[in-house]
Amino acid sequence: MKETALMMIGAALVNNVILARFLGLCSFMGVTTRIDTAAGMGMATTFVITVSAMADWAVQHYVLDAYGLGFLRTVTFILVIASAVQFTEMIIRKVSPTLFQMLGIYLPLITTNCAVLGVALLLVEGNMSLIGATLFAFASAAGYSLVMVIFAGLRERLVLAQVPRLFAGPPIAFIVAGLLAMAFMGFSGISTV
Amino acid sequence: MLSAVGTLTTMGLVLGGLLGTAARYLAVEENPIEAELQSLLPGSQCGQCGYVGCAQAAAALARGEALVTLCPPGGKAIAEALAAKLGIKVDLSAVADDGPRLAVVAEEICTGCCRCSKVCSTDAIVGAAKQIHNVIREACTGCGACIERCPTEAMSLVPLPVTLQHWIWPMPANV
Amino acid sequence: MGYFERIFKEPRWGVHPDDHKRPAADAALRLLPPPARVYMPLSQHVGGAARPIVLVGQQVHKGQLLAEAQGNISAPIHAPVSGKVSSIGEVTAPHASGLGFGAIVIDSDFADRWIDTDPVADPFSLSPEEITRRTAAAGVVGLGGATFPSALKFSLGKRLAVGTLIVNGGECEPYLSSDDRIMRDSADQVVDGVRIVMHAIGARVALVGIEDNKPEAIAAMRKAAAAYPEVRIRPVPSRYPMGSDKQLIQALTGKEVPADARAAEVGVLVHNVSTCAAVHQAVRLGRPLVERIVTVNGGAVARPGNIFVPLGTQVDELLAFCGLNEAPSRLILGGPMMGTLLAHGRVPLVKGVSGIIAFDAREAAVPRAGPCVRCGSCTKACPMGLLPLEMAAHIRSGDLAGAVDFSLTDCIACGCCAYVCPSHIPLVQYFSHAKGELAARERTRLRSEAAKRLAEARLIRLERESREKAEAAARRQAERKAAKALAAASASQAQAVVT
Amino acid sequence: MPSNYKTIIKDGLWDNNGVFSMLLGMCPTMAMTTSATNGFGMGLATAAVMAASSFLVAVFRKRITQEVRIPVYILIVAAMVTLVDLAMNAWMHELYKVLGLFIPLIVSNCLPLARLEAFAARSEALPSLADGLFMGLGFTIALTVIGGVREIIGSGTLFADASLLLGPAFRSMELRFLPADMGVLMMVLPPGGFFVTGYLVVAKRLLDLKAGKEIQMTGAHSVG
Repeated sequence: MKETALMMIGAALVNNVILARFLGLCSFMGVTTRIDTAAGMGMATTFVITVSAMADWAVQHYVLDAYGLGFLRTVTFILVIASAVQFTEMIIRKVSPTLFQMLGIYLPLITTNCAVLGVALLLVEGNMSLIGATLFAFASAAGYSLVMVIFAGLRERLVLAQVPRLFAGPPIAFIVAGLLAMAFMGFSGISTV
Repeated sequence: MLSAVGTLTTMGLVLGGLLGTAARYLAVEENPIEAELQSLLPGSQCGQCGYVGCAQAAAALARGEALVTLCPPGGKAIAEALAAKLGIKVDLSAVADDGPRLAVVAEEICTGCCRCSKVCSTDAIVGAAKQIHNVIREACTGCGACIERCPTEAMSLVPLPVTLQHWIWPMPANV
Repeated sequence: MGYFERIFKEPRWGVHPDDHKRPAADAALRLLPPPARVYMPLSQHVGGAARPIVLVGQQVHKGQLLAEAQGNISAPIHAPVSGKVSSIGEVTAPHASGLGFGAIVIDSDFADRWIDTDPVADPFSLSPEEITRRTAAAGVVGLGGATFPSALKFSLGKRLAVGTLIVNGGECEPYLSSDDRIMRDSADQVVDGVRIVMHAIGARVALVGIEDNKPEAIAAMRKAAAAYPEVRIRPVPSRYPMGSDKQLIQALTGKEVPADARAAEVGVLVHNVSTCAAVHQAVRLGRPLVERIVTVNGGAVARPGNIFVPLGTQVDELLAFCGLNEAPSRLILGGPMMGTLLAHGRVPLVKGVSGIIAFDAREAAVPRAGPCVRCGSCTKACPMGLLPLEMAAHIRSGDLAGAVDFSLTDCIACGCCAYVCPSHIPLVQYFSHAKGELAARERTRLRSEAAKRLAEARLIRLERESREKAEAAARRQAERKAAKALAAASASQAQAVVT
Repeated sequence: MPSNYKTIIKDGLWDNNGVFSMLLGMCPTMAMTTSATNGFGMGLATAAVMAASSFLVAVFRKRITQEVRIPVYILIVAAMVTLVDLAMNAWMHELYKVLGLFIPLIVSNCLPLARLEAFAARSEALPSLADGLFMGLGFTIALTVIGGVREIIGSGTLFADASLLLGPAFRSMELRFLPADMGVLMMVLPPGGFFVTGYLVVAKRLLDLKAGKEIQMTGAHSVG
C-alpha cells in the first residue's frame, strides 16, 4: 500500500511528466493560454492516458511478448492510442454532450501528444502489473493536468505583464516554465520511485 | 516476418472494425452552436462576408470554415464575441475597425431611381421615385450594399461623425 | 465603532493632497463686469440638449428663457446678460476632446436688465411639486460638477420617501474654494436653500458635511443654521474624495451605498451647497441659474480668488480679469484631480464649472510613466475599494471584460490611484478609455439589435407584398376568366338567339 | 509551393527553424539536450526519420485519401522510427542507450507530422526529401546549440563523450571550458532546458532584428 502511494506521488510530482520527463510539451506550450482550456485538456488527456495505458499493457503482454514482436511496439502502441482517442471521443459524445462540449476540441490533439505514448512506453520498461500500470498512468496524467493548470494560471497573469518586446510570447513562457520546473524540483525529496 | 505482418493486419482489422461499429452505433447529429452564432451576427444579411446571409455565415463559422473576423460591419466587438463563443483566441489588432459607418446620399447627383432603397436590408433609405432619397441615420448599418447599386454613384459611406457623446479617451501611450 | 469615531476617525481610503486653497479662498469675492459677448451652450447638464426658442437678432433680458428642456432628462437655459442674440451655432465645448457643441451667442448691451421675476415670500407655503417645478424652470442642475437636473432628483427623493438630505460642502478637490466662499459669504442663502430642498423632498433632517479645513465656513454655517435644529452642520475630516457622494454619505451616516444602487435607496439624497443656494435664488427670488461663483487659481494666475461670473463667459476673459503671470502651461476646468483638461481658453464657462486652474510650468510638469511595480499603493488609496493596477493591466492587454470583472464600472474616476502611483501611470486615463469603449460597444450592440429587428420586419413586409401580389394576380386572373366565361356564355346565348 | 531548393534549405535551417521559429518538437528539444552530443544524436535520428517519411508521403500522396491521411502519416512515421530505432540499437548502441525512450517518441514529435501536412502532402518527392532533410538538420542544429549551451554552463564541457557515443573519430571534438566543479548544475537539470530555449529564441529574434527582418513576436503555437 505504502509503496503504491509512493509510486503514485513519484509519478505525479517528483518525476512529473511535463517538468521532469519533458513529455507533452507541445500541449504544455500550446493549450495553456487559459485555465479552463488547460483543465479541459488535462481531463481529456488523463482519460486517454489511463485507457490507452491499459490497452497498451494488454497488447504488450498478450501480443508482443507472446509472439516475440518487441520491435513492433512503437507502431502497435500508436495504433492503439489513435483508436483509443477516437473511441473516447465517440463515447463521450454519445454519453455526455456537456462533457463533449468541454473536451471535444482537444481530443483529436491528444493522438500526437507524446505524453500518452511516453507513459505507455515507461510502463513497459517498468514491468508493472495491470493495476500498478493503471495507477501509474493515472498518477502521471494527474501530474500532467496539475502542471497544465498551474502553468495556465501563470500565463493568464503573464498576459497582463509588460514583458520586453523581444521576450513577448514563447520566450517568457519558457522562462516561467523553467521557474516552475525549479519549484517542482523541490518535490524530489518526497519519494525516489 | 509473417507473424509481424499478421499481427499488424489483425490489429488493424480489429481496431478498424471496432471503430466502424462504434461510429455507427454512437452517431450523434449536431450542431447547436450555429443558432447561437447567428444570434451574435448583425442579422442585416448584407452579404459582405461573402455568404448569402447571416445564417449561412453562422453555419460556416460553426463548421470552422470561416474566420471570426468575417463580419466587416460587426467590427472588433462581434469578432470578439464570436471568438468567445467558439472558445478560440484571435489577434484582433489586425481587424480593420474604422468604426461604424453611414451611407449618405449626394443630393445633387441622386436621380431618385429607388434602386438603393430596394437592396437596403434595414429599410434605411427612404424616397419616392424621382425624388431625392435620404438615409435614416439610426437605421443604417453601413453595410454598403446600396453603393454598388447606385447608377450615378451618389451613395457613399462616411464614418459616423464623432460627437461629444461618442468621443472616447484614447488609450495611454505604452511605456 | 461608535458614532464619534465613525465621523472623526481618519478614513482608510483616499489621499490627502496639499490643498492649495489659500490664499484664493480668503480673497474677497469679486464681480466680473458683464462681458461683451457670452456663449451659452445648449447642453450644460446631463441629458438631452435644450431646444432654442429665441431667434437670431432677438433682444433678450437677463434671465430670459433661451432654450427649453427637451426630453425626460434635460434642463432649460437662460440669458446670462441682457442684449441681442447674435448667432446660434457651434462653439468649442469645455471637454477634453476639443469637439464642438451648440450654443446661443449673445452680444451684451451692458445694461444687465433683468426680466420680471416672480419672487415668493414664503416658499414653505408652496407645495413640494410647485417647488420642483420652479427649480426645473430655473434650470438648476447639480453645481458640484455632476450637472444632473436638480428637479429630477427632488421628484426621485419624494418618490422614495428620503428621510435625510445630505448637503455636500466637502469641496475636497485641491485649489477650489467656490463652495467655501458661498458658505462664508451667503450662509443664510445656503441654509434657506437647504430648507427649501428639504421641504421639496420631504426630508426631516439635513446633514451639512463640511471638511474641517474650512473653519470659517463651518462657523458661518453654524451661525446661519442656529435657528433651525433640523439643519445640522457636521465637520468631516479633510480627505480626498470626501466630496464624492458615496464617501460623504458613509462619513456622515455610516451607511454604505451598494455598488449598483443609488444614494436614494439607502434613504438619503445628496445636494451640493452651491446647488442649494441656486434653489434659494430660483424659488425665493424667482431668478434662474445664470451666474455662479468660479474659483480662479493656479501658479500662472496673478490675483487668484473667487469671481462671480455670468455663465457663458469665455475662460480666457476670466483669466484676463484675474491677470496672468505667464502663459498657463496647463488649463483645467474644475479641480486638478477630476477636472477637464482644456486645449485652449476659448471655451465658455458652464453651470458645472466650479473653478479654473491655470498651472505654471513647474506645476504642470508630468513625470514620465514607468512600468507598474505592484506596490499596491493604488489599492490602498482607492475610495471604492477596487484594484486599479489589475484593472489597468487588463485594459492594457485589451481584456475589457476582465477589467469589468474587477468592477471597473464602480470606478468614480476620482484620480486617487494615479495621484499616489509612484510610477506615474495614468491609471484614470486607462479607465476612462475603457469606460468609453464599453459604452461604444453597448451602442454598437443596440444598433445591431435594432438593425436585426428592421431586417426581420423587412422580410415580413417583402413576404406580405409578394403574397398580396400573387393574390391580386390570382384574383385578376379569376376575374378575367369569369369575364371570358361570361362573354362566351352571352355569345353562345346570342348565337342561340340568332339561331 | 517553394520548390526552389535554396528556399527550402534556408527555411529549414534558419528562417522557419522547427524549434526556434515554429516551436515544434519541444519534448526532445528539452529532454535530450543535456549535452551537445545528445542533442546532435537526437537531431540526426529525427532528421533521418523526417527525410524518409517526407519522401514516402510525397511519393504516395496521391493514393492517400483525405479522411485517413493523419493515421497513415502516423503509421509511416512510426515505421520509419522503428527502422531508425533498430538501426541505432545495432550500430550506435551507446547513444541508443542514452536517448532511450525518446527514439520511439519521434512518432509523436509534432515536427515530422507538421512538415508532412504542410509540405510533403503537396509536393514532389525530391523537394519533399530535401524539406524533410533540412528541417531535420535545422532541428539538429537547434538541439546541438541548446545542448552545447547547457553543457558548457552546466558541466563546463562541450561534446563530452562524443567518441563514446558517436565513434572514435569524434574524439577531437571533446572540449573542456571550465574546471569540473565550476558547472551550474541547474542547467543540466530540467529547468535549464526551459531557460536556455527561452533565451535562444530571444537570441534568434535579436539576430533577425539586426538583419532587418520582420519578426513574429507571438510565435506559432501548434499542438501535437
